[in-house]
Amino acid sequence: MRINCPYCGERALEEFTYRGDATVARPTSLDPATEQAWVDYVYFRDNPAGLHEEHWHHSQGCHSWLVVTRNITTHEIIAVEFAGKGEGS
Amino acid sequence: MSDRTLRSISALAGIAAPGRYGKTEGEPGVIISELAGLGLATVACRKGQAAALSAKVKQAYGVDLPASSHVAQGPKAKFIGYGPGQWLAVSESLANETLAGDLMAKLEGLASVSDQSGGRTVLRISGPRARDVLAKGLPIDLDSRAFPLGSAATSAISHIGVQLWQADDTRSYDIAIFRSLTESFWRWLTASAAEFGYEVAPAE
Amino acid sequence: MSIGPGSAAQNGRMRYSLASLLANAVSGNRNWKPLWREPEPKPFYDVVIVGGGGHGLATAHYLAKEHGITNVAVVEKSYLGSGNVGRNTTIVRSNYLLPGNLPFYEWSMKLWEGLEQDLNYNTMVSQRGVLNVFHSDPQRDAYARRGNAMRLHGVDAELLDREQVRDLVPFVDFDNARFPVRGGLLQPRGGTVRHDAVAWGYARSADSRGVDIIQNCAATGFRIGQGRILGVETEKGYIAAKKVALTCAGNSTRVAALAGLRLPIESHSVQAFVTEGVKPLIDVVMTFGAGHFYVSQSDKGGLVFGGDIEGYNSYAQRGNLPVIEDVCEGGMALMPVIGRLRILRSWGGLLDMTMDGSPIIDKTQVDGLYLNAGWCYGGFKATPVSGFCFAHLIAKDEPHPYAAAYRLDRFAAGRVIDEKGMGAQPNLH
Amino acid sequence: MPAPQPHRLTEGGLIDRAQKLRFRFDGRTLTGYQGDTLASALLANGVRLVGRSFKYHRPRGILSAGSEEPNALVELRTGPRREPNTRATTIELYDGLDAASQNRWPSLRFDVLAANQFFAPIFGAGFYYKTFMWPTSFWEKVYEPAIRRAAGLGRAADAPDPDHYEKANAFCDILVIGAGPAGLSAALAAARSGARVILAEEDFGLGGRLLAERYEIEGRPALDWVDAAEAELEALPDCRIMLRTTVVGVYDGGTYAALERVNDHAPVPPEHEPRQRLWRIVAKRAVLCAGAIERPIVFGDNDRPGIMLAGAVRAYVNRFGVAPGRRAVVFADSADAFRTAADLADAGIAVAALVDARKISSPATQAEAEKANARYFAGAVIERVQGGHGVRGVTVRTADGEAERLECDLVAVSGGWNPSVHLTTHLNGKPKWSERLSALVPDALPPGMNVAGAASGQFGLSACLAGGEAAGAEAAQACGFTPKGRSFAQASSECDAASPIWQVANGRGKAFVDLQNDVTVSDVKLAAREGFRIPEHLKRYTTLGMATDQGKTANANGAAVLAGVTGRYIGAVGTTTFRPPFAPVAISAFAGHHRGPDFRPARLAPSHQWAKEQGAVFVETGPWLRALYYPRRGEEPQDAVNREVANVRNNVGVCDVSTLGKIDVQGSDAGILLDRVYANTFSTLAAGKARYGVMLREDGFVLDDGTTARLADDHYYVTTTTVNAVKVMQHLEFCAQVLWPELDVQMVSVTEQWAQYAVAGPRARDVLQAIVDPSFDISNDAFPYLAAGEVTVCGGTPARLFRLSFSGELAYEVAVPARFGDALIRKIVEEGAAFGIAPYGTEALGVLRIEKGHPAGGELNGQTTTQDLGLGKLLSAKKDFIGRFMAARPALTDPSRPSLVGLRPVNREDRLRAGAHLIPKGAEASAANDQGYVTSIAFSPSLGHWLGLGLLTNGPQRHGEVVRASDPVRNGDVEVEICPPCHIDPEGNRLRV
Ligand SMILES: Cc1cc2nc3c(=O)[nH]c(=O)nc-3n(C[C@H](O)[C@H](O)[C@H](O)COP(=O)(O)OP(=O)(O)OC[C@H]3O[C@@H](n4cnc5c(N)ncnc54)[C@H](O)[C@@H]3O)c2cc1C
Ligand SMILES: NC(=O)c1ccc[n+]([C@@H]2O[C@H](COP(=O)([O-])OP(=O)(O)OC[C@H]3O[C@@H](n4cnc5c(N)ncnc54)[C@H](O)[C@@H]3O)[C@@H](O)[C@H]2O)c1
Ligand SMILES: Cc1cc2nc3c(=O)[nH]c(=O)nc-3n(C[C@H](O)[C@H](O)[C@H](O)COP(=O)(O)O)c2cc1C
Ligand SMILES: [Zn+2]
Repeated sequence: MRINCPYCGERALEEFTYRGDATVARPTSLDPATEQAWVDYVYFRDNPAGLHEEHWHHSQGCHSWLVVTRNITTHEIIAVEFAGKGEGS
Repeated sequence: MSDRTLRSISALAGIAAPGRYGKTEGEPGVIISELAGLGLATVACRKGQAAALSAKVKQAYGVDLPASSHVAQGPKAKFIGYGPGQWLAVSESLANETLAGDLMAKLEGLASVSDQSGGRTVLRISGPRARDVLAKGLPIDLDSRAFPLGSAATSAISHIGVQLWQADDTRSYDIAIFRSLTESFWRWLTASAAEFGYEVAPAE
Repeated sequence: MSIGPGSAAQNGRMRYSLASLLANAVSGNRNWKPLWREPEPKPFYDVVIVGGGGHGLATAHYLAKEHGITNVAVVEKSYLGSGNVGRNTTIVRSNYLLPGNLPFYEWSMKLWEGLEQDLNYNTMVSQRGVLNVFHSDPQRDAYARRGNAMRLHGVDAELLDREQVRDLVPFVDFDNARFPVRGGLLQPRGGTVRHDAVAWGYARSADSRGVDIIQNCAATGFRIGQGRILGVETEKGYIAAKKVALTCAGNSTRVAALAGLRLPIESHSVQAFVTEGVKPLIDVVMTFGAGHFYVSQSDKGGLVFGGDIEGYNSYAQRGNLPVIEDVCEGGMALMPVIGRLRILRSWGGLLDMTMDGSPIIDKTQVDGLYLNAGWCYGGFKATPVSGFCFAHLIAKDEPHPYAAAYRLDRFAAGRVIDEKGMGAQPNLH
Repeated sequence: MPAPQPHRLTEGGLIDRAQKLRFRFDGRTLTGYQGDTLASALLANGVRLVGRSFKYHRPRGILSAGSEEPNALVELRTGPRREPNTRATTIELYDGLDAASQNRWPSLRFDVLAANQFFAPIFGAGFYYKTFMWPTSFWEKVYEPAIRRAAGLGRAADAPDPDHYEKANAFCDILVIGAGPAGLSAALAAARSGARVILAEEDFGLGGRLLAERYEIEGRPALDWVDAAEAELEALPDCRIMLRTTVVGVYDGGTYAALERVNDHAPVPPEHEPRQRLWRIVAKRAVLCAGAIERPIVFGDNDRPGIMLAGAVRAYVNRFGVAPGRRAVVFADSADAFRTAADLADAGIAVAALVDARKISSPATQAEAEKANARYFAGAVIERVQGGHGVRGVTVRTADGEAERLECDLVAVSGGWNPSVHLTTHLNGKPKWSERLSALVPDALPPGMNVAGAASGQFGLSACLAGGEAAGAEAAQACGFTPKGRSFAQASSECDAASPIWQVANGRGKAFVDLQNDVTVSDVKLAAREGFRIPEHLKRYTTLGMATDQGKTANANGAAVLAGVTGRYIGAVGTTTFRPPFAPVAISAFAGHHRGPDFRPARLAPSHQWAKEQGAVFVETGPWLRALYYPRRGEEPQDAVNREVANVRNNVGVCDVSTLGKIDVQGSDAGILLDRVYANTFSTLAAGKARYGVMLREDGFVLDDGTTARLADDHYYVTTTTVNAVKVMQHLEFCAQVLWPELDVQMVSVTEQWAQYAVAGPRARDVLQAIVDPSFDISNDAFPYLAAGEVTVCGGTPARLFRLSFSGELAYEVAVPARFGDALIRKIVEEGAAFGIAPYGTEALGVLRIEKGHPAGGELNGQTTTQDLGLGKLLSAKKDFIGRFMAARPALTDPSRPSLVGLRPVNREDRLRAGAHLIPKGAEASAANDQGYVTSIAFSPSLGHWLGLGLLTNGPQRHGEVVRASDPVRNGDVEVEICPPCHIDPEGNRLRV
């Protein structure tokens, strides 16, 4: 697999570190009532057999966190973007 | 009190003796030399200061900060992009820690600067087979169409993180590696260069 | 002559024994019968098991044998045993650390030890020993903690020093290594089992007890009414059922999603490798403690080995180069005598990686829908006990004590069973 | 004196007769020529019997002339270089080659286990599943060892592989796989357009089948065309020809793995050169021109030495100038194969007959027969084979049912050809059945790949040339190049559709489907009878196609036989899956440089060289090598550690702590970010101060700890544990980039920049005063405990100074740019001598912290909470931070969780061991009574006995209680007293003086 880092260009798989589903959002409230939201955020995943938005870290390159849109059945990569708004840091 | 002062030593001390190694027939395919005493510092743009920083760097160092992983060569220092809003500044004239000091003074409030001059070993790898040696570890296409003069890259060779840029239009490359990994890198480099025959030049 | 215990009603199905083997040899092997029928699905079953892998087939076997529930179908989307049961590296062991796991996997070892008799099928349970080598004092202490936990649970475990390891595996690189071997944890009763035979043996036994095994019949949906399961939509039509049990390994989230369930699971690919066959070289199962490599030698002579999972979500059932290189680097670091052996095939499997690295055997919020999932890269060894406990859950509607910790609510509650201490990051387990 | 080569033709072939090479087979010295393979050289010497089969130990010879060879596997080389199962058909002959046959005892000609075949009815497919079950214990003790000894062909080397291997990366626009007519045309078309092309060829010469055939192109010998193509490709600047290079795997993103056998054609690799090189080729496009593999016909005793694929026979005659036999019979079911007769006849080899399995007699083939003055049998088959160690004759069943016996020592067989689709399926593509070819052809292709020539089912030469050229041009276009004009070379040899007979019905003797795994027609029948009715099941039950050749010559016939016995249309039975590698690859090649000490890089601390000079013993900690202790001459390890510890407590010691992760966190919001990633607060930390901190994972468990100093309002210096450095950096970057991108924070690792030394002990300040430049006041008032700041040392060297203590003594950590690290340690020791300074290693470091009860590696194991570690009070209630919400869950705060305690042996002589479990006194050692375990231990020279830290249920409430530390795996069981974790100076006075 090769990931086209928006900063470094297309690079080999082993330069990157995988984190997981990028669509889960960290809750902002500490209200005990939000427990389910926290549990979903930390533990539960859709894991669809198709397009998957996921976090990768270009750990051997520019250290940007990326959102890669990838078909996890074919490994085809559809899009790669910085996870942080535009600039990595 | 010069006797109290600390002597700087290269991580290659005792490892890389100048001389000719590997295959001995013919011209050496690879020439390896250490670039010692360079000023090295990382420069990271403060939030919202991109424009101001570029302007300041232009004015102070006479270069346009590259927006991607390229080298911008200025009279006093070169700036090498290694990540969004991040550059490695390299200088011969502003040697060692002086570069970081200079940058901190000039870029105050615009960028976060960290001295790295003590923590890297920088090697220049040249000679007709330089690319072939690098190909044995570097997963990056160094063909001039893919990696023209002025290109830079951060990657890994033999499980060792490297920062690499093309030094000049001859096929020679400068590689910065973490100081603590110098010996391991050297083992890979010399094993890979042996079949071409290599020469270790005295440090510059 | 067979001296095996005559296992329960092998109705019609011929028993295997040296005698039957000889008898058939003379008659030109013309009288052997199929191991399983190829029935069309009936309109209704008491239990439909979705997934004809090791766990699904074992569940069917124990439902019939232990609970007398035989109006059962196993629907399998591909061919029987096409999943991970047919592609795993066959290691069985119970060298676990945590109380939630130990009794469960130890019961599995006990079931393995009697499996051939139980199934009247030689699954080649080979208790050749499982050796985990370690390379540092902290690692030794971690293995001591584990070995002691095993011993306290009545599981066999021995902590070996460097010389004892050398006696077992003299070809290991003791002298020139980046991470020298300092000793190992040995479970003598651990070993390997002929993977395909496990699927076939359970299938044969379940079939002989009346279970319908229906291949090429993927479940495509579920009918649910007032929160209760009614049946399964399949490629071969709708099948009504009192209870539906999911044993879909790497595909659990996809199948569960058909019933509206969301799981703490990611699917990951993992590769395995086999070399050309050679005369006996390594007699134990061995794992490397300073990298990702483990190995055993199959009875056919090939070294069967593997390492880390690919590390990114995948349903592709194959891998990429970095892991292959990483695994072979580990192999060469541990035992450089294998350098000139050639890999003749690599393949991949599909894993349910959970958020704590431990499995799930539980009811779901849908009445009558039961879940058996999340086996990560270690569920083959659990095949008998998983089927045993899952059958108990389905039959009795309450968890078997051995599997009591494998509940879905443990994640929300924080009662995770995290052997590696990696947290909610599946690819690190 | 080696024998002459009785079967070498007097002329012809692509071998260099001027270069005679000597080699040994089973101890016999023979000769061959440059350009031979071991197989062709053996045949030239009249050696037909080269091995024994897997199960029945049947005599076996040479079937093919390529990497699909199932039979002719030998042990090549000896000692540590021994390579079992090496295909005689692919290994290039070199002077001094030494090979031995396999799987036979006592000798190749007489092999005891050949008796196995008489028990074949018992040893049928899967027989072992049905027996060996009683008594259970016998499996490991008796049956399995016997089976294992019998299985496996060759023997692995008995010592580490002495050769050097390497990996390399290559990039191109277009990768052409295979250099036959199609591949060469593809490469020409692509390279002419200016694209960067790599042409990879498994063989040691270009040309593919053209090397083996007597084809013509444009009216001239095809080999002239090959030479011209090679010359032109060589001349093109951006075309790279890689010979002896097999593309073994297709991976995601246009990545191809290829194995270059750099020096397998030499006895040992020349100095400085690798044996093999594993290429990772990244290509925008690939053109697969891997050709086709001929398949045998299944008939009784079809495994006898002397029975050979027709295409291989032509290869041995035309390419190697060898007569594989003296008198041949050609048995085939397609016109093309009968060309073999002409090639044989023209080489002066007698052709007894052409046995044509096709129903209707073919005038063309009839003519071929007459030309070769051979007899022609239409609609006939070979029913029996005479000869054991080699064919002596065959019995032909003619169209009208007559049986006729023919003398011959060579049978050239062809059942048609299978396109080499293997590489098209590595990314899950499945091939499809072609009715026209009666073979599987590529269907869904990997992204960026197209297929040409025989691999795509174009069997005619002209079609291959045209197809290759078109595919090359298409690929060039796709890469943005404009192909030059087309050439449309015309060529001889076209070929007809195939109507294969697959197998000879009711023949006599064992009819083999998979030669290497000894799978016969009756095995397939038995499997089908037992319900294994699809190829995937058949494969797993009979092992058909699972040998080193992966059934390249067997799978198609297997499917055909299965179709026959299950009464299905062959196109419908399906196939098994091809997986990488295309041809077996040595494990060494995938490891390359990374073995032994180079398995992984070793990070060396700044004081490494100095420590080595001191005779330090080193230990691997994460990626680092650290000094474990510094033994003095004749000193026992434990004594050294005791001395180092005592010296810190009584005088002063120095320890290299540079390996801790160090991160410069800067920016106006740096404090805010740290507040969110640490459980405790850092925004309130005053500049010039340091603070201990703990960070959690989002699931509430502890991730890491360390001290962080605030050097300026907008500059923090964060340290992490050595082992978690990389993980924590990634975590911080995630927080800064993804969770809170609005914050003005920049962070960079400065682990390498700073050589950092802990100077600890009552005399620490005295030492530091001699190091830190006088302009800086480091007195207790000016620089109290937890002070931090930037100073200069030794006359102007910039440095960072921290008043931190892990040991509980008066202590500092001083950091200088790493290039001064070596000098600084020497200076510190020099200046410290007066105060009795001695270096201490990680072992002493551990003892010191255990005496103080600081949690570390053994406790920060990813399974513990702040409360477990007695750090609960650190959790700030004022703010959100990573892990706060989940850390509050009852299961994580349950007071009965095992939590941190100190341990000391009731009997002070007793030794403690980490990993022992804690059991209530008097209770039996059982799971039910397991209440925790010992996490870390140390012998405390300060107290004169062993000490431990442990995690114990309700620990903090149980101080004073005595429990058992049960350690069955080391037969240990000692009574220990629960006490507070901290044993030395609990009030912490010493570190504040
Ligand atoms: C390479 C590899 C090595 C491994 N090594 C080991 C090891 O050494 N030791 C060990 O203990 N474990 C090991 N494992 C893990 C082990 O193989 C699995 O945990 C275990 O096999 C899973 O249980 P199973 O046999 O029921 O799964 P499977 O055999 O995968 O059964 C699941 C079945 O469900 C079917 N299915 C999926 N979706 C549907 C649907 N919609 N409808 C119908 N059927 C469906 C699948 O086709 C499949 O046949 C390894 C796994 C792999 C991939
Ligand atoms: N008459 C018939 O029925 C028939 C059938 C098939 C082929 N043929 C003839 O064979 C020739 C086919 O030409 P072609 O170019 O398609 O195939 P080819 O067989 O001539 O060449 C294929 C080449 O690819 C190489 N190769 C295979 N796999 C490889 C891999 N993984 N990596 C590197 N190299 C690899 C082989 O060593 C070979 O040199 C034509 O002359 C055709 O007429 C005839
Ligand atoms: C323990 C074990 C041993 C294996 N040994 C071999 C072998 O000797 N030869 C072979 O071709 N494949 C072998 N395989 C791999 C299978 O051929 C096949 O790749 C695997 O079952 C996955 O199926 P698939 O490749 O069809 O997807 C082995 C698999 C396992 C699990
Ligand atoms: Zn990048």
